[in-house]
Amino acid sequence: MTTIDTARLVAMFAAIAADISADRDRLCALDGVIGDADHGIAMELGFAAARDAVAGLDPAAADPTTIFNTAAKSFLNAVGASSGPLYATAFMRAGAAVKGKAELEDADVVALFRAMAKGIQDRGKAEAGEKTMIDAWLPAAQAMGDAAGAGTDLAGALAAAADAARAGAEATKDMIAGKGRSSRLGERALGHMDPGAASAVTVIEAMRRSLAG
Amino acid sequence: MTTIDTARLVAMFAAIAADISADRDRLCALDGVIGDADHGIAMELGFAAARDAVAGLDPAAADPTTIFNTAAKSFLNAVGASSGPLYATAFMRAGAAVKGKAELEDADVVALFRAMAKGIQDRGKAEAGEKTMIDAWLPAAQAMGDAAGAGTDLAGALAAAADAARAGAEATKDMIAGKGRSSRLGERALGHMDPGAASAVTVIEAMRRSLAG
Amino acid sequence: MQTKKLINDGAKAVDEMLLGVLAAHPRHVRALEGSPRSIVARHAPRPGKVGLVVGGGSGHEPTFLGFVGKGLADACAVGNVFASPPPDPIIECAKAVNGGAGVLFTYGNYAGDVMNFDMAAEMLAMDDIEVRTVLTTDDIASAPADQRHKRRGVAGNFFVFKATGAACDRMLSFDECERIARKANDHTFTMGVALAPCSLPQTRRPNFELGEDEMEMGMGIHGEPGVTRGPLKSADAVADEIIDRIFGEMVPSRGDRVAVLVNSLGSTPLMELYILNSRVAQRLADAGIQTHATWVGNYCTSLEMAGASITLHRLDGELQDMLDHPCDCAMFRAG
Amino acid sequence: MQTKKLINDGAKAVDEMLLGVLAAHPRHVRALEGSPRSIVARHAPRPGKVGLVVGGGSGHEPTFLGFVGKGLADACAVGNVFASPPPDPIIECAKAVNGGAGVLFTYGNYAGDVMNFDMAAEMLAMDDIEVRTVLTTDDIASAPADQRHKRRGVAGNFFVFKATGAACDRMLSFDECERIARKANDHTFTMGVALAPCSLPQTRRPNFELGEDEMEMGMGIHGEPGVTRGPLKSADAVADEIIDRIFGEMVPSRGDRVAVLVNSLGSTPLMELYILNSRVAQRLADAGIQTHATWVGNYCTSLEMAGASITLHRLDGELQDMLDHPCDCAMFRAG
Ligand SMILES: Nc1ncnc2c1ncn2[C@@H]1O[C@H](COP(=O)(O)OP(=O)(O)O)[C@@H](O)[C@H]1O
Ligand SMILES: Nc1ncnc2c1ncn2[C@@H]1O[C@H](COP(=O)(O)OP(=O)(O)O)[C@@H](O)[C@H]1O
Ligand SMILES: [Mg+2]
Ligand SMILES: [Mg+2]
Ligand SMILES: [Mg+2]
Ligand SMILES: [Mg+2]
Repeated sequence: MTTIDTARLVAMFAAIAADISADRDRLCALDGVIGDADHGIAMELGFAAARDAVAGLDPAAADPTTIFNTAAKSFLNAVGASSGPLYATAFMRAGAAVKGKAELEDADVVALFRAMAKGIQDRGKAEAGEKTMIDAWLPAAQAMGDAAGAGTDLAGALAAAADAARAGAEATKDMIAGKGRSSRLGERALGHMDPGAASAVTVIEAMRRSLAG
Repeated sequence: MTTIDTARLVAMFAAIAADISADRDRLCALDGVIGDADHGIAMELGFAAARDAVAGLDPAAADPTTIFNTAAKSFLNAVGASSGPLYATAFMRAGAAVKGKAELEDADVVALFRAMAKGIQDRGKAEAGEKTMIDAWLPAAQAMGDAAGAGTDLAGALAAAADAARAGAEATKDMIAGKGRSSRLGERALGHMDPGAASAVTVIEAMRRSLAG
Repeated sequence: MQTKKLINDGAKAVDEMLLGVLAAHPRHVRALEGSPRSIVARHAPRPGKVGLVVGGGSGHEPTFLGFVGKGLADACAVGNVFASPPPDPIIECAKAVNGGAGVLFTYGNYAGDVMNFDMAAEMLAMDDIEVRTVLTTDDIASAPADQRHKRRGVAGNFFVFKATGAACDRMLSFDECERIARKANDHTFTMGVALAPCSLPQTRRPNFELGEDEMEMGMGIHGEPGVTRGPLKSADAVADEIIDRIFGEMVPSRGDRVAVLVNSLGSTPLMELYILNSRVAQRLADAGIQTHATWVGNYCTSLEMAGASITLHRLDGELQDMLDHPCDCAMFRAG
Repeated sequence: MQTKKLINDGAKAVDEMLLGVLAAHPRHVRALEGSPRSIVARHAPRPGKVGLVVGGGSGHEPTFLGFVGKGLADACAVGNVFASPPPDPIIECAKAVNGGAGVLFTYGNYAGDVMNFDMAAEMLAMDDIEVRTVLTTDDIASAPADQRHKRRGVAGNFFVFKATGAACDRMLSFDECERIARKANDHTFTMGVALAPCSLPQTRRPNFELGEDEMEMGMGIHGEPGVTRGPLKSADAVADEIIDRIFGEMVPSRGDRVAVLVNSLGSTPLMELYILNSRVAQRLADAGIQTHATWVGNYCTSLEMAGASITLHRLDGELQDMLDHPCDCAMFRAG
């Protein structure tokens, strides 16, 4: 078992930023169908800001909590929108969950996912099934905890999380929205994937690649 | 030689209105290239108003002058624009040229064309070659006078006028505009027929059919 | 193919716009030093006056920042295009306009705005600045009447801001200002229709698709889908459909008084708006409703979207008083 | 396929628009009985005051009729879309606002308008109403500087009307009003750029074609072609090109004062206009020119055309005084 140091976390933010940027136009198009067409822009802006901010930290002085808090603040200020407070809260909770650690062990990564999902939920008050990013983040965190509890290694648990996120995002197509812009659409939202759930898959997949050994 | 009574003149305005209406979109398109795309609308409006106004006159009481003056007024008030004063003046001069006549003889028709061309020129101050409707009306009036002077019958003289108008309109393609909206275009107006000259051909052709016994 | 825009760089559009606003309206607004997305009225703060902070995404100009000035909003927190501002500029706005009598946040009811403004309010509470929030929820197309709290805030913002700004300008108490803001919102009913999409400066792609002869009733001001899509109707039919729905909620009686806003979503020109207004005026007259004032033009836009919205603001003596109160803002004057 | 418009019938669009205008602005304007295309200010006529009549084709709203009101134009003769009004409504306007001190006609320099207004003036002369005419010729793209009299009047109308209206409102003599109108026009320089066409309500077809990434510099306000067509440029490049051309004519010196108008041709939104203005303001500052006032928005449109124009109005003490003179019109207020 290798541990994850701050450099790996910095690299993780760079990886997320790159993948989200590549995904930008698809996310805007998804948001265009049931929202205001800017989700890809918000996510790209947010993760670019987070990437730059954490890359600018003194690696010697920064611990994981600092990394996550820095990401939270920079993401929030670059974005606003819905994604800003949601991801900012996710990262602040992630920072709190790994408080005091110099490097992250497997169990910390599990805690991190759980904290992020919880943070998004606390901030946005969305329940599962309301067609939001929560429908990717909750099952991902759940699957990760289950896999880890069943003795699966980190790579396996992360893969389970990514799979669960994908399935969760897919499932948003059959949901009527209870939160966010599309909540005014009623049945017209049916058949369309929630953009926030779609981007959550991209984020979680990038985290998987970065954190799995 | 038959004479032209007021009923024939009323019918002539109906004929012009019908042909101009059928021509509306082409005239708008021509005006769109070097002007403001509304020439077909103005002409359609104007001749529809003239047609209705002269049709509303008491045929027993109306003489040709009344017909033309009524057409002038109704055309002008329906249209404004450039075409309004130009055609209104043309008709007022036509009315003056046939003053006192109960019916028109061949020579009156020749005078009518000359008066209309002169009216347009007096109102708009355009010279031949400035890429305006004058470049159809002047040669038409000239050809008509020449033909009549050479002893051609009315039908022949009207045909000569229509041919000259067509040639004149065609020639506007090679002109740089000196009057009207397209006069700010310089060389960019080259290659495009003047919409007012184009509509003059339609008007003159409808007059030819109506007046050539 | 990208849509055409007179911009330099999509990512810089909002900040460059703000430079242009500050250059054009130096007598009305300033940006806070160190917080360029906080636009504050020249005259603010005023001791003892409730501060009014509005805000939201960019792209709706003159909403929101155009309503900053004397007699209306004291400050505006400016977000990215169609995106709520983050808490920081909101916090700075609130601090800058705090006159010690409390700060009112009034903005459209969108998840993103609510989260960011609430975060700001929480942080301000730690600094002992009391903040209260009144959400605008005038878009009757966005939720049933019994779920008014779920509705979006759209062009009717204008009347809510106007009434609230007047209340604050008259130095009414925090309670009174809040009450008037809520009442103004309760008295405001809007519905819109879209004919063609807009495009974001960063993507320059149409943000939704509409068939060549289609329109969308109930379209939101960010291109969010509305309630129904159907063939393009005449101006009278559109006005009738909107007025019928508004009357269904407002339940007017003969002798009622209203103010009217016929608003362009961006590229629909004044000619079409006034044609709509001619029908609106006729419907109001037919119903025996008195029109106290009418505004027609670009008040709450969605960049260059084609379409319009109609808002009725039902007046009582108090709201009429607030509406008639003079204001002098960067992009709006009245009274 | 037809373009989409919120209208009922293209042939009735102008008259229905006027009904909507009258309904919205009853305190500012009225239509003359029997002459519905003559829109007259509520306060007019005023004995001893020079009457100011403006007018032109519809489709440029708020130009021309929106500038009718106290302190600006006394009346507006309204034509069909992009078509001069005929003499009759012009004559009725002149009669209605004649205060015995003469009537000034001020309008854009187009063949159609000139013929119709001149016919009206001739007929008014028979009624012993003295009329003088000042044509606006601010479009620097439409003819070389030595043929200023051939130029079109475009958005800079705004400043010429404003100065002239102020002069008339101050009860200056006919000579003085005319002199100030001519001076205001001489001090006004505009150039525009178009990104996409508009369409007439009667045809609902684009009135010109532009390539997907093209723009037209010097576009007229009726879709008449401009001076050059080329690839779409950045806002800064467009502003620079226009400002360079205006500076070439205006020949400013450090310390000069100007007023600025950044105008949308219809569908170009405020965000883009303010981005343009940010560059304009920078260019003026760099040249040591003081900006006395700036207006940004829809002032002289071409229905829903996409594009913008920039106008500089060079001030001296007198013109600044006229500009600052208050006015209160149907669609415009200042001072
Ligand atoms: N209350 C909420 N809880 C969780 N997620 C939410 C909530 N509201 C919105 N979202 C998510 O945010 C996404 C939209 O984000 P974005 O487009 O960036 O913001 P905005 O809606 O402000 O334009 C939605 O697809 C949804 O997944
Ligand atoms: N001074 C003039 N003399 C003669 N014809 C003119 C003059 N000015 C314009 N025209 C004619 O008017 C035509 C345009 O008419 P129309 O489109 O109805 O008016 P507008 O230019 O006002 O839109 C031009 O094609 C030209 O033939
Ligand atoms: Mg969005
Ligand atoms: Mg024309
Ligand atoms: Mg958004
Ligand atoms: Mg025209």
